[in-house]
Amino acid sequence: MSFFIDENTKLIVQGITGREGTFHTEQMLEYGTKVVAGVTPGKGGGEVLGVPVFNTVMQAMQETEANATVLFVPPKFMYKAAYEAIMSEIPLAITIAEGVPVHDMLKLHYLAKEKGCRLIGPNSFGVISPGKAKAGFMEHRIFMPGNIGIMSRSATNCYETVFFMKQKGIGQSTCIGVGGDMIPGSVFVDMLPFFENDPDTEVIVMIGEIGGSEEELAAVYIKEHITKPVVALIAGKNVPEDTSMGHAGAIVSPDGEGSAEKKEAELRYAGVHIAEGTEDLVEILLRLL
Amino acid sequence: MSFFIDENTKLIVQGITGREGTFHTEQMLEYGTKVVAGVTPGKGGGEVLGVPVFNTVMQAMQETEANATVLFVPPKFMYKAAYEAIMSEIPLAITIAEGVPVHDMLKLHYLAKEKGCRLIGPNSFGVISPGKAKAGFMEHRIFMPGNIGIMSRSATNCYETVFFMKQKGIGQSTCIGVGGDMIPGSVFVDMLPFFENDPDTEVIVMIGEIGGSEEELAAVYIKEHITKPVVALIAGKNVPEDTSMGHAGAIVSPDGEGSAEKKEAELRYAGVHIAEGTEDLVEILLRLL
Amino acid sequence: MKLVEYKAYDIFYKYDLPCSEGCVVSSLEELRDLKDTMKYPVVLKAQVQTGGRSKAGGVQFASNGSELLEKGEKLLGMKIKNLPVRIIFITDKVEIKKEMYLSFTLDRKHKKPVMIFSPEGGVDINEIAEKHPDKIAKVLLAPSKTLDDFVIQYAMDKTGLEQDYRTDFKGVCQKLYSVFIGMDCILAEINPLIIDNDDKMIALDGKIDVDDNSLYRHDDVRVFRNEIEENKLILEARHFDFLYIPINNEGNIAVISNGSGMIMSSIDLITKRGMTVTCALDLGGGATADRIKESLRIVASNPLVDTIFINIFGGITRCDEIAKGVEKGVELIGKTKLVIRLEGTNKEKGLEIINSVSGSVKMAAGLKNGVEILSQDLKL
Amino acid sequence: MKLVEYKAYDIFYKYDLPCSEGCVVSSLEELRDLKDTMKYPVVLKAQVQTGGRSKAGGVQFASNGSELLEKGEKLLGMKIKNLPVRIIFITDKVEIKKEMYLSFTLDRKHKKPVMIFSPEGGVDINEIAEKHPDKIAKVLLAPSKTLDDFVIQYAMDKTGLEQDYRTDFKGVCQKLYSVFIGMDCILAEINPLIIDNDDKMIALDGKIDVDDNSLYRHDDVRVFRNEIEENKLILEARHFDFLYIPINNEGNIAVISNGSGMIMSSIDLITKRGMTVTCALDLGGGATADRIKESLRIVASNPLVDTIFINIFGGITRCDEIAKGVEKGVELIGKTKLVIRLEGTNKEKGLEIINSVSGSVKMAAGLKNGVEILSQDLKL
Repeated sequence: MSFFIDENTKLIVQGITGREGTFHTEQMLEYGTKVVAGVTPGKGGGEVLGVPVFNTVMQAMQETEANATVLFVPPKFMYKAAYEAIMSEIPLAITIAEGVPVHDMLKLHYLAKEKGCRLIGPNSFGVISPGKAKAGFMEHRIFMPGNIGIMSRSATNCYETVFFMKQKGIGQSTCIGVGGDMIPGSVFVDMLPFFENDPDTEVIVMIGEIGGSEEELAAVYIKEHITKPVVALIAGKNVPEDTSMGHAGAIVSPDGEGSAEKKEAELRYAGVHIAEGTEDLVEILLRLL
Repeated sequence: MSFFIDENTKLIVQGITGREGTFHTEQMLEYGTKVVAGVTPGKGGGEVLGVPVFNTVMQAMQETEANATVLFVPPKFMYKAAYEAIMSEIPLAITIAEGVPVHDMLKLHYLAKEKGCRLIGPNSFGVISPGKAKAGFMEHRIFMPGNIGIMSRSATNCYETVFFMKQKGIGQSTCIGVGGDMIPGSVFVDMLPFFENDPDTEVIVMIGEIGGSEEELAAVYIKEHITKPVVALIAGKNVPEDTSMGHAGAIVSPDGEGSAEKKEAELRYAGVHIAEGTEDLVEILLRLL
Repeated sequence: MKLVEYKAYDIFYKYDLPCSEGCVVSSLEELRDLKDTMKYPVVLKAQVQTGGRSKAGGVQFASNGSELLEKGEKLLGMKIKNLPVRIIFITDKVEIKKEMYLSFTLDRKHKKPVMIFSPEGGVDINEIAEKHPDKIAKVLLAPSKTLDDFVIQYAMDKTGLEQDYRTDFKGVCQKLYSVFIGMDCILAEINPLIIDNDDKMIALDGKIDVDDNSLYRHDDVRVFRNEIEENKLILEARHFDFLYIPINNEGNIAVISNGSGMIMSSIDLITKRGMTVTCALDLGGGATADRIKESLRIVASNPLVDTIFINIFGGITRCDEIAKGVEKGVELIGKTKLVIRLEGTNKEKGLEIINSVSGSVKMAAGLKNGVEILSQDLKL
Repeated sequence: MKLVEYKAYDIFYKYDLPCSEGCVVSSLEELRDLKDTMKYPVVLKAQVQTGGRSKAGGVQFASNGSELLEKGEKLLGMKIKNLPVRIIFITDKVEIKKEMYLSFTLDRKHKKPVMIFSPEGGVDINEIAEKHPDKIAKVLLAPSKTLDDFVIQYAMDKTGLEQDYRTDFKGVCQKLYSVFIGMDCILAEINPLIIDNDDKMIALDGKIDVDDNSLYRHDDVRVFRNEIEENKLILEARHFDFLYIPINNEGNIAVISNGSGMIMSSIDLITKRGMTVTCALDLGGGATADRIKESLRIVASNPLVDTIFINIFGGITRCDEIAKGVEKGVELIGKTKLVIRLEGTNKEKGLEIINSVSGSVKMAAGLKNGVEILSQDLKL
């Protein structure tokens, strides 16, 4: 039993009738995920790939006992769809969209906390517990079951890491895309207790990047509460200050806040292994296992 | 150390410059309560009875390290004042006003829960831990230190009970007025765990009345979690249905919801001792001690 | 306070809910003036602050002017549950294709507003719940100024309301929710919410219960509350900031106290001893002698009352003020007997004053003792 | 995106913030037309998308028409940090009694909006924090549409702003907060917020940084973003839904990849080997061959670029599409060298296509290997 999703998770796909939604529903079903319902307002009553479609999350939950939702919804409509999911008291909501306005996320971040919903993303590849289930768009063929827990702000750096891991025969317990935005629903420090308590996870990998304070907050938590080894990679050390790299969150302030140097220093102080790059990260893992 | 207020509590009085506020501040100071600040918007910079007055709860907290507030504010202004206290992240707010609109309380009830503020009242006499401190308007001379924890929807029924207790030499650990409104900030079931965990409390007294479901909810909780003896009084059994008794919450629906019979039955089932009246209640206590 | 139909309609109009046109009539003269301007058939509905109107014949139809006068006269002469019909509300008679139920109220247990909808309306909601449990949607709502679309959609899908009605239904839901929030309602109900033969959605009857504590921000309702109050003692008490509560249509005892809880406890103990409280009066906190005098006068003017039980546990209220009030009031209450129990602030002073009062005043040593004295008196 | 002063002013006007009157001028002709209508003295401020304007002489004063022309001409001819001054913003010269600082921004660590106020403004906020730490109020706010009164009052009391300014200050705070929320700001700043000799509060200079992801709901800002963009490659890339990122003013390598994280990793490793990336282009997900062709053309048109590193880890993006794009694009990039690393979906098909491409194309077996090839090339 993995902590967020596994073979028993009953998943809703919001935006299932869209191009992306339908395609990835097929992928998720193929991987074995129990997609029990789709939600698209106005398309209720239909079916997509044999999955019943409802107008509302509330009805989908009531009729299918769904306990998680993944949102394949464009950034413009993400707020409304996530708001509905949270207000319907779904325990887990995973948002994929890239380019969600930060003020929308500000509101959702709080709403989710208040209503007790675990909100992952946006700008996330989703969550996968290899061999059990996936909720998101990650290329699942490169993942394999194992004992490494990964949380990553970047999809591509996570893929790269997982790809090299597979070449070395190392698998993953659970991989979580926390997303590259400024105010994500959940951040590293929110994920750490889950990995720490997860019997399937032996080593925790944190793929961070410049900008914000999430790695620093994680460092404080790791020092105090985490007993498992942690390996971290901070991408973007050679990106100049005040330059936006596409990820809304990956920006170093003119005053130096969010710099890779600071992050690496604090992580090192917390006993975290720092990797230079994805291949290096996998070599550190090999030494640790 | 009592669980809500004691000799170390640093109390703010909101509305300290009003007639009631000033009078009861004097009473509370006399009783030994540490009233460290008053708040009245527009009166900041002054003093009342030697207590400094601030314009905002936020500043009062910052300058005095206050950790609780009691609101002597008319019902019209209660929402705004309680909202400010909650948003300023005070851990405990006690509201006295009678006649607060129920829609105001609906909002405050949730806001307090979301922000982690323990909101007591409105329409409450306050909280007293005899011999230590009081925050509210209760006639403190009738209280005395002891091992009975009391929570009451009614002020007068609580006074009456406490008065008889004193005649028999029984004192109280903590007495809480949860108030007689339809949607109070806190209800019986919220208070029970505090009394259960309070080493100073040996018996719990619950003074309820007709209307609502708070006694029923408490019964369920008591059956499962409370090990201490509980004595309950339900006032209003001989009041006809659909008749408002002044307490906004004390009304039995035409369909019988909120009737004393139902409450007493469920409490009895949970092993609670049912008293016929206040004097009877004290006799039960005498037998239990 | 519960608003009678035409007042609820006033609010529905204000919030732009779809209602059939209506007018209010309180005399035969008005009916005569109106009868030729009406578009028949019409419905005449008696406006009384109580339920069970239809069964009592309070709803009549008229298909022409003479019927209008005939039915109107009949209604204006009748009483429903002892309340005289003073006002008739006249609206177009609508052809009904479908009757539905919609309300917003407070769920005290969950401490949330709740929306209740059924496409099978027209009768009491408890009856609907019994007959068509699958045709009811009950949705707990987060306290908010607006009603979320998905809640409305859920209610439709859950009960199977046709999508064709979506736009109209959404409008009605949002507007009724605005009434609920904007008017500080304990209940805002449309029953029946109908669909007529032209497929239009219309609120045919409404109930609104406004939170008494919020009336300071609803002037029109507050004024109306006094206008419609039939019980003069309630009005008089309100004038002095007291709460007068009629308890039973029989009995001979009035209870005066300084708090709702104490009044309930008094009633409980008195009833237990086989006596009946007919009314009670809550002084609230801090009453002065002059006001207390008035409270005695008010309850004594209820012809059923022959005994007044004053039960005071003084905190803010001072016992000497109570006693002075009794001293002044005792001449206003004629032969009405008085049993007084005083406890709390300035008790001794109070007792001293009471002892000097002549007339049928008995002191009680406590609540239980007071009830005992009452029961002894009764036996005399 | 950061808005230059006169655009921030546009928004301030719209939200009714107190500003001094101003006009925008972009040529000497316009200045000549205006010079006799001005109320002197005035301030001329160069409008460039960068900081440090005052120090560079970008702010000038004129007390009459001939000075206006003289100073205007000077400004319109200058460059600030390599950016030509194309627009001047002219406003009344105000007599300043007091300079203050006010801003709303996002506190990423606490994930809340934060209000920062100091009655000691005019300079950089970090400077204020250093010189007058007791004169700064920083208040974390709950995400909400409106700013609570008590927050404003707290900021005043904390910093000792005189109560006389309360009404004006409250208005300015609420309006600037409305800008912050209404315009989806990362930063909404007034510095200095001044009090003039008539005790009026005026926003003398403003900075607004609008969240790029919100531009779909702010048409005017989106259009303006394209108007002011000096870098043609950014505009061209935007046209194809790519993100072109200038990294360094030197270097010879361009990185093309399908994700922000991968681009950063590539830059890190390349830099570590002593090479310099001058620009990068993010394809995003699922690029087609035609679009990939364009991406090559765009980065190659940067005269500094002599080597393009394409680093693809295909998920949604398919390697064969990348390869086809390279096939089509290779003739558009002249002598620019290409190093390609393909991994993921349809990798084999992609490799096949690449192998058939003539020209200076090298395949890498992975990211590290790719960087090695780059560094070998450099040594040649």
